[in-house]
Amino acid sequence: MSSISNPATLFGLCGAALVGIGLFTVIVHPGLLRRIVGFNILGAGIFLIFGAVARRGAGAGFEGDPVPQAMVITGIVVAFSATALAVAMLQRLFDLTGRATLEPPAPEGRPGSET
Amino acid sequence: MTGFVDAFTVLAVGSGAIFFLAGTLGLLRFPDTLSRLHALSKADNLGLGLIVIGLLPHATSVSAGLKLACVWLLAQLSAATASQLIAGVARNRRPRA
Amino acid sequence: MNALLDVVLVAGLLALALHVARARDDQGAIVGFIAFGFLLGLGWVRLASIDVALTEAAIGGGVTGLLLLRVEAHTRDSSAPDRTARPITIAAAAVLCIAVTAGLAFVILNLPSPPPTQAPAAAAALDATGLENPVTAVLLAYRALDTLLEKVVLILALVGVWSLAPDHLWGGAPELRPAVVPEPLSYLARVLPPFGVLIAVYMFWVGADAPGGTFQAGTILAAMWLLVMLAGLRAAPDTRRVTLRLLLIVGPAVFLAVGFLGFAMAGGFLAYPAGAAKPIILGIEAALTLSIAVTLGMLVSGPSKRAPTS
Amino acid sequence: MPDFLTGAAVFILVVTGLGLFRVLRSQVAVERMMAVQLLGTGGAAVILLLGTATASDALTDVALLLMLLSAFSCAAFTLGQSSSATATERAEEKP
Amino acid sequence: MSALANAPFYVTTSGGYLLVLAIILPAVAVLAMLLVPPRHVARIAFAVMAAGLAVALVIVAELVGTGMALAYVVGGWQPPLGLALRADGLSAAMLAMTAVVICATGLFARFHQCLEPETQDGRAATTFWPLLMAIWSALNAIFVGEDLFTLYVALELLTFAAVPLVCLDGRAETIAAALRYLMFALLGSLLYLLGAALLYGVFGALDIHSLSRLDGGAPAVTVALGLMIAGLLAKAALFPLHLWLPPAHAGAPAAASAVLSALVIKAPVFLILRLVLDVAPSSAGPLAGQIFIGQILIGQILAVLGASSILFCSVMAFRQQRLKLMIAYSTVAQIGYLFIVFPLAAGTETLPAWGTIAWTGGALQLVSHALAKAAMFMAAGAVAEAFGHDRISDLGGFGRILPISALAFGLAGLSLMGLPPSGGFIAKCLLLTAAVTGGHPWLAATILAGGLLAGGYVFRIVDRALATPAVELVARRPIPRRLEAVALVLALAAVGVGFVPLQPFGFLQLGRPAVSAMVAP
Repeated sequence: MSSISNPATLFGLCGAALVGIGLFTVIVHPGLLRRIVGFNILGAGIFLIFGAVARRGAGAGFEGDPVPQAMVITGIVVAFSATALAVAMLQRLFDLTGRATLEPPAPEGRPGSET
Repeated sequence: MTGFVDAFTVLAVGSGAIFFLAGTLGLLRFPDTLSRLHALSKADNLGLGLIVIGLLPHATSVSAGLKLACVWLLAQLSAATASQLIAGVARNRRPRA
Repeated sequence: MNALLDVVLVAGLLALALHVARARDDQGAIVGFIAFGFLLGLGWVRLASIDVALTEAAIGGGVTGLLLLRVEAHTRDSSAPDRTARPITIAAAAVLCIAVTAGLAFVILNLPSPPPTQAPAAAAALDATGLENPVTAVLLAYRALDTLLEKVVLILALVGVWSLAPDHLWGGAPELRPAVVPEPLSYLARVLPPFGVLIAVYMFWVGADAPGGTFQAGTILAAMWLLVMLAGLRAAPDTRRVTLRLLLIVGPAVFLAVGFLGFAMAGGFLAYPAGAAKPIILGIEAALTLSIAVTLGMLVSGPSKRAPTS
Repeated sequence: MPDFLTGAAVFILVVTGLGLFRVLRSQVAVERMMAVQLLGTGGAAVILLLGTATASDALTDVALLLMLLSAFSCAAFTLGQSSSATATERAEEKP
Repeated sequence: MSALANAPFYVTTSGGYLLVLAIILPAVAVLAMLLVPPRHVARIAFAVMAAGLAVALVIVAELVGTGMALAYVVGGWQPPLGLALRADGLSAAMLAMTAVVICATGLFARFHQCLEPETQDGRAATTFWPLLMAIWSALNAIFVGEDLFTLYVALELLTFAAVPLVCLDGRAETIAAALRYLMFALLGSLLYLLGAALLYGVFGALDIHSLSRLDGGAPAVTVALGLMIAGLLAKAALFPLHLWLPPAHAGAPAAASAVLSALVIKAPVFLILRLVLDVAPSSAGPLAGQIFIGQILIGQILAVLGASSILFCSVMAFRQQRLKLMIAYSTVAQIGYLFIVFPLAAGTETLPAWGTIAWTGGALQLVSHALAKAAMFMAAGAVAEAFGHDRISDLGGFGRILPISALAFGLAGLSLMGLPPSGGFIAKCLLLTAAVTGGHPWLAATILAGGLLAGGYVFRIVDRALATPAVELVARRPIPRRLEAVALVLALAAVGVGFVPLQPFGFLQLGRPAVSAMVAP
């Protein structure tokens, strides 16, 4: 059991909490834009866990294990690409339909639903 | 000598921190958007400037000192344009709101 | 004192994340997210990962913010009312998320001690690369294949974004400039880029031996280019222009070419000849910086909005 | 000395955080963008203090980057504002 | 640790560079396609397809010739610091299958594009090629990658190539379907990455060989593997995470649907297989004899989900009104078979997983479904192209106008139903035998019921094809024979897989510790 006052552990736990918050936003929020932001929070939490692991691995004159640090940089790039693609698709969906959610348009005039 | 330098740093950084506090207080207390903006950008920039001045004697090399100065210069530039931009939007919005 | 700083930072991060999750409107959430990105940069400083701090500040606080704010402004008047999830769904999701967080916390608190690490291996191999920044060595030597694939990912995302243009506009230019450019913005777009380019070149140059490197430099260049396009000082280029396409692929192409040359000169794909590793890596980085800048800039600009000029 | 500098950093961080929450909770959209300006300046100050406290030069680069991008984000935000404002104006003029 | 410090596990073998080529050639094609004018893009694709197919076949030949796995240490940096690529029998089979399906899809797409010369250099036609090449590169990287982080990057590459393919036609419905797909896929990759972070924290390494040899930290490994597998399940569209798949696969252009349903969906399944067999501490680990309880539990859960997929989605497929939606639901059902392999192939002390007949059955199901499903989607594409719609009720008698497509559909259907002669028959027969002898009667019942349901939905279409409609069906435009022929060739290949002998297949065990060696304590 490592001490919580250790910065690596503290930020690792922060990462765990961010993963939870991000996941909740992604699952529950109806707006697509907010979900995309939620993915970014979720990603930030994962990267912080990588960061905690890297910080713990300090040694050989380095203040952290460089391998997970490099992975985080690659991960940030990939997450940004994902955000850009999602945003472009959202914008196109809005241009075509005028909505920014994945819910089908309001259930007006669906046969049989009136009764 | 070190004692003098340290005292200078403590003084400058301390008063810089006070300016940051003042900026936030202004933000919390002032009634309207424009005066809040004013309080924020003026006070925070002064605070940053004082901190940079306080840290300059501790710079390990000329280039490090130069970078410190650059940070402050950029802060000036960004604060000036950003507050103008925000103020511009705030003015446009006011009749509507 | 340091522990207090960490606690304040973590509290701020969590509060901002909750604000993002619960804010009523998207704009508030996005501004909260940009602030979150800045604060996260501070967190990475505390984790002694300056390379990541630079990347996070540039991407999370900068370019992602612009991307999200643009689409928020564009879709602000979306017609469909936001239907909130049913309480049972919310409760189930909450239980799930708390369980995940608890599981993660359990693992993090019980990570093995002494921690396993590749730091000694990375340090031992550093001499062969001639670099002094171990993160750059991981990215461009030890695990160069990952980096190469990641560059293909970036380009592919751009292909995907471009494919969303309407048929008749495909190959044309995206549009960033608003109908009215406020005066301070065009002032900023004239004054800031020289600073930015200088900082980017510096960031690239120190990257071999100190924190910084190709991705951070490329992101700054992209931000400056975007600023110029936003202020309307330069129009965005047609997406089918050959110069643009060349700039896009020059980085990955040089990377690949060096990889294949490794077969002939160093006995394997992506192997560097002994003694010449550092200049070769710097060459790859220079090309990559350009390509990253152009790719990120075009990714944020989005699909084409104007018909191609011919 | 390092302890004093770190303490100053904590103080500025807390003060900035307070301001941040006031701004983020604001109903006026424009005021929210001050958050970025606020955190840009405050964050740069904190990083500079930490950099001197731990004698690591590279932190100045982070501060530089933070300032550069806070100006950039601010521009992006106001742009979203004005473009949507003009868009609605145009929509009102049409009929 | 001392065992690790000895001779490195990954040594570049003679044909190892072929693995690099398999990943890099399609990536080179993506870059080249960005540079050349639209009319040359397809030519680059065909050149690379020929080269890539040759590389895949040479890899298989090399493997058969040497009887050993191919490996390549990239840049000479030994894992776990560096990266390695490795192809054993299963990987090589996947590489070959991928190359065949990609090449067939390329031909089909080209013939299809030739139908409308005016849009041939347009947005959708031109964008299709780099996306196809990127899918190929990503799949090959997933099949031969040995580092969990490389696999993450490859998974994301696959996502970013597959999602734009779904909405290539630019209609609002397909963009909504693609966005939903993107959401599930991103969630899946992030959960996978999260698990990888935990594994690195526990072991300080991410290459599969190091992970398989290290033991301890079992609870942490369970959390990590649980997250990774959950994420991959979302990508693999296993029930109940399948909701995104039918609209996405049915809405995509025919050639894209073929690739998505046949290949893209297999990548996460393949990774789950590797995680469960190679990373989860098991009988093959240092604690020989103690079968890890988590592995059995994971296997049982996966099997229950797989069985639910088979039953629920087969019924859904039967109830669909549109041909492409029916085929898409059938994909979810057929993927279910791959998950009931896990408890059936659970190895014992004397017989490792890859020596079981269920292992061979699962691999054959993977390959034969890929071939059959690609053939089905292409046949459906030809039908939709000919009549301008794919409403099943209005397709009465389409077999008279498109006999080749109807034949391809029927032959591919044999594989889905598990009737001889077909690859699906051998696969399901092996799985059924494994279920009966292994004491899993409920799985045996599921396999049989799934076959009957598949028979129901396939015969419904075949019946339509042969029906005599009241109103004569008229083709909107003539469909060239070569377009239909591609589907038929793939369907025949799916039938051809049925002629492998009914026993554990030696090729699939190449590169794995020999069965007899495992008996030693």
